[in-house]
Amino acid sequence: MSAVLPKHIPVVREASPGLWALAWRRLRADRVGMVSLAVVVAFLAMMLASYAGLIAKDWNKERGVSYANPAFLAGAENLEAKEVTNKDFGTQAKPVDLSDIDPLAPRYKEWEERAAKIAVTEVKRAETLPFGGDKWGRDVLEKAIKGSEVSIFVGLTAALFATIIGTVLGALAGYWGGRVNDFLEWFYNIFTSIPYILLILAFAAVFKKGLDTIIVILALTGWTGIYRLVRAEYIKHCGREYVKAAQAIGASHFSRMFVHILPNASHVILVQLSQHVVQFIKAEVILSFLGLGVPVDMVSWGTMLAEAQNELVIGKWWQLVAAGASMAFLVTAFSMLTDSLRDALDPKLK
Amino acid sequence: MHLAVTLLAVAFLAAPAAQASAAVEKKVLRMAFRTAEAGFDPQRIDDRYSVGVCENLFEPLLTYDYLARPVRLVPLVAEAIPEPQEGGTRYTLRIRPGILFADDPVFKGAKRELVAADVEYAIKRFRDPKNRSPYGWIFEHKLVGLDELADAAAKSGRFDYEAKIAGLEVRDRYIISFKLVEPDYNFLYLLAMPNVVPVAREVIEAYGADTHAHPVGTGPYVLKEWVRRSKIVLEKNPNHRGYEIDARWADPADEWDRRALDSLRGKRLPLIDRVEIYPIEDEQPRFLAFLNKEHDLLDETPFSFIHQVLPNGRLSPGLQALGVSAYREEQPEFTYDVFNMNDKVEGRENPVGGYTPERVALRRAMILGHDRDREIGVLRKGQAIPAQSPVPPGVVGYDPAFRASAQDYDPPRAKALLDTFGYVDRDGDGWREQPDGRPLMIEYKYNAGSQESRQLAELWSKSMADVGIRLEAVAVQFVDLLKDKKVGKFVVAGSAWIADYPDAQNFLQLLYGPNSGTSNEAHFRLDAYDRLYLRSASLPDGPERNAVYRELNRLLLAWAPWRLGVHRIFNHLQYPWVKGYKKHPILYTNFKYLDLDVAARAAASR
Amino acid sequence: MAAYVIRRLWQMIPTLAGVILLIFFLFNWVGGDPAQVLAGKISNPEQIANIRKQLGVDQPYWYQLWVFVQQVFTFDFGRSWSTNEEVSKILLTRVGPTLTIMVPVLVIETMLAVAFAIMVAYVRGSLTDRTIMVICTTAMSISFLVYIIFAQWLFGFKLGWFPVQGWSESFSRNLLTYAPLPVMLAIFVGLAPQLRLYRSFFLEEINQDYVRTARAKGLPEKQVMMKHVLRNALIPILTNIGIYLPGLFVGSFLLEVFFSIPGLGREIVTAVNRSDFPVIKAVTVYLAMLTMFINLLVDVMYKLVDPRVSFK
Amino acid sequence: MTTSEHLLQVQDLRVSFRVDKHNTFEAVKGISFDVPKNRTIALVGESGSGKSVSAMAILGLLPDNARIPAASRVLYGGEDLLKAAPQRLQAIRGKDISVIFQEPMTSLNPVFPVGEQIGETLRLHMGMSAKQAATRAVDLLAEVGIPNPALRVRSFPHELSGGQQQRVMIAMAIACEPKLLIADEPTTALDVTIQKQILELIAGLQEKHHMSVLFITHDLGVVGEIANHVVVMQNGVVQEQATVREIFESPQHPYTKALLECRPRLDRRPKRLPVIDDFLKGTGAPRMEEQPRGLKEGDAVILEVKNLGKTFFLKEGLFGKRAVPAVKDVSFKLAKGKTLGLVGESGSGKTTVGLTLMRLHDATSGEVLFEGKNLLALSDREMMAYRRRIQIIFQNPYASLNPRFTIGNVLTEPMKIHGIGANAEERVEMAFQLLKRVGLPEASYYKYPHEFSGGQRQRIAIARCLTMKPDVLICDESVSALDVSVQAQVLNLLQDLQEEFHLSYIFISHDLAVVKYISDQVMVMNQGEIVEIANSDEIYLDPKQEYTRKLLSSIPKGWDAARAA
Repeated sequence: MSAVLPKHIPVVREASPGLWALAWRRLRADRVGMVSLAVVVAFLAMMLASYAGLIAKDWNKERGVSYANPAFLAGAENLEAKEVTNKDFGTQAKPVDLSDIDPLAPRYKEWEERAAKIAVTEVKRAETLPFGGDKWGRDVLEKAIKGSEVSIFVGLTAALFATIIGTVLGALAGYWGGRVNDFLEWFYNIFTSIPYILLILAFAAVFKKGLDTIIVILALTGWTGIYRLVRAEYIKHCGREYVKAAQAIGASHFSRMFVHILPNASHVILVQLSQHVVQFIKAEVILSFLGLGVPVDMVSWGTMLAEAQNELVIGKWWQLVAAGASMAFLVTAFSMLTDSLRDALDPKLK
Repeated sequence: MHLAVTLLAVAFLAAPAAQASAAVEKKVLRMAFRTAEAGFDPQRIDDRYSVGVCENLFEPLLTYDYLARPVRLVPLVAEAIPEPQEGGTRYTLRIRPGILFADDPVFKGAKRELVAADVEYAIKRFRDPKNRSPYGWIFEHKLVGLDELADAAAKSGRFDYEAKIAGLEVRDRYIISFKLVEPDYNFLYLLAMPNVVPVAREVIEAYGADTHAHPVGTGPYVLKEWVRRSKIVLEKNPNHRGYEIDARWADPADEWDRRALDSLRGKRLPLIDRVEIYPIEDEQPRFLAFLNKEHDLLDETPFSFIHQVLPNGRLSPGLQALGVSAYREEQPEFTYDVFNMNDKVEGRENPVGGYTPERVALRRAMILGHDRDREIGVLRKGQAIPAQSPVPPGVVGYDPAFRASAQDYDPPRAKALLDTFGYVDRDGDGWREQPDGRPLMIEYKYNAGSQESRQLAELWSKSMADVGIRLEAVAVQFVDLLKDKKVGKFVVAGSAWIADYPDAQNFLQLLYGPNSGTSNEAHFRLDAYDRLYLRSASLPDGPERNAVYRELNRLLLAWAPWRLGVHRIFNHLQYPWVKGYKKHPILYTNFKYLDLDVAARAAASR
Repeated sequence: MAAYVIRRLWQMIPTLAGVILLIFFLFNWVGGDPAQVLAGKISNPEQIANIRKQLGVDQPYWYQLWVFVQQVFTFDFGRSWSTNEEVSKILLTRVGPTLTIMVPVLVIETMLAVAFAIMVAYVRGSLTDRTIMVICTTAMSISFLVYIIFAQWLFGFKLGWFPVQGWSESFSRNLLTYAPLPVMLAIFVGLAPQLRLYRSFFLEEINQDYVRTARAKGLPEKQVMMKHVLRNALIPILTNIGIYLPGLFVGSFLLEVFFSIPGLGREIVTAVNRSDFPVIKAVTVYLAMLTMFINLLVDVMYKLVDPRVSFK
Repeated sequence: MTTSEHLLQVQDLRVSFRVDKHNTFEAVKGISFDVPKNRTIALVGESGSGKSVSAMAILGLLPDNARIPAASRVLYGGEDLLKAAPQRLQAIRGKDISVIFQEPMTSLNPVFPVGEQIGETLRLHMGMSAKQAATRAVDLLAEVGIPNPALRVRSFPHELSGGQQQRVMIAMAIACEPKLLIADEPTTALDVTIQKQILELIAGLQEKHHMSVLFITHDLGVVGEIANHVVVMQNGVVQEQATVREIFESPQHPYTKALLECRPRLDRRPKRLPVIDDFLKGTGAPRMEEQPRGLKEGDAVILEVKNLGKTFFLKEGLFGKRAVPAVKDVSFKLAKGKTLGLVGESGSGKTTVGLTLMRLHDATSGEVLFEGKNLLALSDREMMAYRRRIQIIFQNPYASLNPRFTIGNVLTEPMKIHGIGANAEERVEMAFQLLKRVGLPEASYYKYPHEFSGGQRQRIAIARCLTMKPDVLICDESVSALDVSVQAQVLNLLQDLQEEFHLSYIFISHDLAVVKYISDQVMVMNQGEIVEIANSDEIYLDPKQEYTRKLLSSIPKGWDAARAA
């Protein structure tokens, strides 16, 4: 049997579905799953569109009066819109003259001339906005869209990192066992013996504030569950005969860990990933409430809810509803998709 | 099985099953604090709320009259207001004999009379390094011999309370005389501060580290119960001699004064038997607790709910029907943003620091570009007045004729100023660069834990974007913010100051050069300012000193180490069964002057 | 059994050491400087240095770590840096209110979740099952924050069924007056995920062979579910409660903040915000120890529900 | 037999399962058979024949997605059980008709003592008090032959051995003196010696209690020992039903014939086993010459194992570890081109020997000499060169192939690792060749393991080994999980390959017939130690050791006219 043999390349290549293809087929048959998937994809598309600046680009523009009414409540009285600035306070007095001590005095003239040329444009603020306005008169609908960008981004990246940490550590512990396992279990025990919320707070207290920090905190505290499952998965698969067979044919440790076992544990990892996205989107809200979150020139569902905290009492429910409902909608869809994924990906159900 | 687990958990449960004593016909006042207290050792605290509680537990030598406006010093445990002697460097007071401390096991059943030595002891405590007194600074460089004593204690680790110093002279059982290092005509204000109060040395020493929980004073109330950060209960001090309302300084034209006098005149104060205070930091529950009549008072109505309470500036019909009244108070405080005046911040160039015309221009332009109107209109719901100088109305040295147009919101002038000094957008990215072409990026630090701080930061960010300046708001933990401001690790940051005593000096010292790194967070150092400040400190109240104050304020405006914010207006709400209410600008609480119509409350709650 | 318990206790030592290291690393290395908070609104560098000295934060790290370790083993974390209260006293007084809320939550929630779960597991696949699952998923998707804000406004204020917030010194009054609304909220939020989880436990058991045996014996469905399936499903449920128990002591700080409950959760948030290291360290170390003991307790209790477990 | 003598009549039973919204799978396609009174009737078939489904349908114990059309009937005393109300069925289950299952371990509730589980039936159907039931449970345990029954009633299932668990199941089943006992593969999971005891127990109880037994099994050998009447099923239909004598002596249906002939027999060793196709095509069993087996003097030794030991450690007590020796001091030689059979019951250490000698486990002691080199002493790198030369085929065809790999990947991976084949094309070419060689279509190259049956997967596993051109092949229970018809094909393939490539086999199995058939030499293991090694014919004809004799006597003998008479 050597190279002299005529080249004999494949006969008919029948379409042969792999497990992923089969999983996709099963998912396709699941109506709830498909609807959820559509919703999730729609949200992702919305997020990308907003990121690309196609929609909600001007979310930060103050289009309306403070707490502008939603369009369907056009007539309602809006006390908040009347901005009392007390601007006239002290105007009876003559402005104090600084020219004798002012380091800028030499250029007063130039300054005044330039100032005179700059036109003052008065913006007309709308009384109503499609779904109402926030404190600054920004459209809450646009805010909710723009907020999805940060919330989903935080959820996705943090979940991705947590999954990577959990998967790598879990794979190491489950595959190698022994000392490696002992060490990683020790590490795991440390993280799990501190109640989760305390752990988050402890991390949050010491890190600088910002979007990246939220992601880091969530990833650093959220990997434990994934680690545990992946480890169990690896222990299970290490005992499986196909892995023994791979060892028997001389496949390297790396190959066994990542080429052989990883794809077979991937359904577990994928389901965990999607579960953690949901969990982290919810966690972002809490962290934002504690002020540990998103920078001021960005908006997330969490910051919206934190703002909306006092708005219900003054009758301005729309920001609470806009952020709460968008989040609930996405998270519900995502959770249902996770359930469907779990069913579809589970090779047992074949 | 799970049942067993829970049973076990129930067994763990520490159930304080003590039944509340039935408060039959007792006058119990309930209210909330918006911030948690720290403790009640008067020399070891500085927050308004803890100090506010101490106002009721202890008595300073002097105090402020309840009704007089502008505020007026009156003697409390001292017999009279002393006159300055020796050119404003000596003040001698005599304590009224027969004033008793509240009972405490430390006294072993004996009645303990207040004496001059207790005052001496308390003031020394401010400088004992062990106490870490946050108000130690008020007696720094103040009393002859005290600084030396403190320095010695810092070295030896033990404060020598026995040592006699010339600055604190106990002449006999009741007479104490203070000798100042240099003239200070505001010194008596210190003696009226609610934490400059005599304490009994044996009590302090007996309780050691626990003095916060065992405040024993001569005040009209005693601390009955204290669940930290959640409940403070005061009850009448049976040893207290009682007060009477002083009608002399009341303004007969003032509705509040009239009502207070009507309900309090001729009665032996205090009238409230028990005060329950609940620190509630979140606005919604604090507000709703008042609306639900769970509380009798609402101190400082949160700005968010102002339009619910005072739509169009008048009390809402709903609250009116309940008989609620709103007390509008311009507090002697102001908010401001600090520019770091140092050239470098953490080793990097500080774009807003320095005294060159460009940097002055940048700061001034930022001030002009900051939309203070919206700060007041949107964030403060109109419950603030734009500050023209750091000195709030109602404080001695306040000048109503001082009008600072340099602090007004004026974007065209801001842009023009930036253009004039070369802060223009050179690379076309929409943001202005520095005059030498380097990028301009300003960092604003704010308190991560406060929604209000976040909104102020948001406003900064928006306002600066409008004039083309890129500003990045950075959230930091409250603790870190304090530290960063002190050591100059910031570019721009927000601050606020409330009067310790009603004199402009208390505000203007914040820019005094030698105070850099302590109260002078801007690290502002201007010789002209420092010279004028020292001069003002040695002058008694009068036109001459006011002229100096005016000059100080002008320098502040010209060099712009601060953006002046606002003087906030607070609205305090009371149900009609709370009688005798009036808010004092310096003193935080007024329980001892209140009365409660228990029957009316019972009727309303039904 | 005794050997097992001793071995487990022995194994806690490295974990505890790890917790100590982690906490120490976080707070002494990465964390902020508490001296500034304590210094008040005006203070000069000398005063700060003085405070740092008193707190011991000027000592070398190894020394501070040593002090920390000593504190752990003497159970004496000294006093809170911000309030000067004894840390142990803080913890003791705060744990009561937290448990007053969380114990009813745990009990009621577990009972409801088990009852509902066994019900929907029994009718698995039916419309009822699917409807309940969808409701659960949706209920889980709304932020806790929204629930609290809304419920406090609606039930506390608009309808006035419960006090908006508050706490008293009377246990019965707390339990009957102040606790119901937060407890209800916590149950409402916690029920959905528990229900889903327990349902999956029941479904897992329903597919086991022994259930077929029980049916083959002629047992009525009710007895199959309530005796055979329930008893076996209790094992994972117990594990789940074990995981949940340590959290009981932290409580829900959101509830505690909004309803002014002077519990441990709120205390922790405050301590973290004020960099009150003694409190945080104590809470963390004690809770970590407690967690380990609870885990041990749960494992020992396994023996009672699962005869297959042996203490090797 | 008249109708009245029929205890149970199954008429046109059809069962289908809903797979998803659009697809159903018909598992039973209209079968009919009768269960006479006081008789044992066996339902025989390979996996997927629908035998268990039919039995479960009788008592309504099918999963939720099963559907039975209205036309199907299961008559019990004139009553159609398929249409009975749930309460009625509950009354019948466990009382009139009871069941024992294949896996006694999982079929008993792990959290209740066995006495409680038996007593539950008694209380339910016999109206006994708890006390009465407990007493009766002890009697029942005694009856099914559990020693020390008074103590054992308080045991939990996991505290009992597999055989005892099955006895408990039987005790539970006969507790209410049922008229019919359905035994669903009750001995398949058990070792052969235990199997014998259980079969004897069931037979004894059947006689004693005058009940009928519906015995479901895949093993005709067992059927011969226990049944009076046999129903042969294949793919959901009944192919043949007759008395046991007729089935064994004059099978009518080719499938029945195939089942009887495919299984290796102790008394014959044809070069090639007949396979099912031989009968279905009507060609009948090919007459084949006998294959000579046995070791001859001077056969070259390829592998020598000396004093191999393997000990596992379990954590115990405070810091203690308990040593559990799995293999103790095992020595043997493997001759080139020959087969060494390794038999033993579960726990005998036979699989551990296989895994240890190819370093899939680390040995505790001993040497494995391959071409004079001690494999156990080589470094990983040095071992690499020998790795490919000793290969293994595992028991479970469903677990031994990576489900995410195409067959192409499965086959080319080892070649890549060992640098076999000059380039990718050549490897692909070789893969095709091997697929053909093991009798699979070339298109298999692109498929995934889940698209293949168990037998096909085992062929793929063999092909994978062959890619490395090994010298020694360890077959670890490689045919045990396969149906007899498939088993024959795989055994034939293994024999052919041995001849073609001069492979040496270590053939590990619990099935004595298969080992006898394929081995030159047989090594019997018990509790980690070698009991006996000898040429295969010798060992079967003349076992030297008591344990070997016991094993051999437990093999189901099939139909024995003498016994029937």
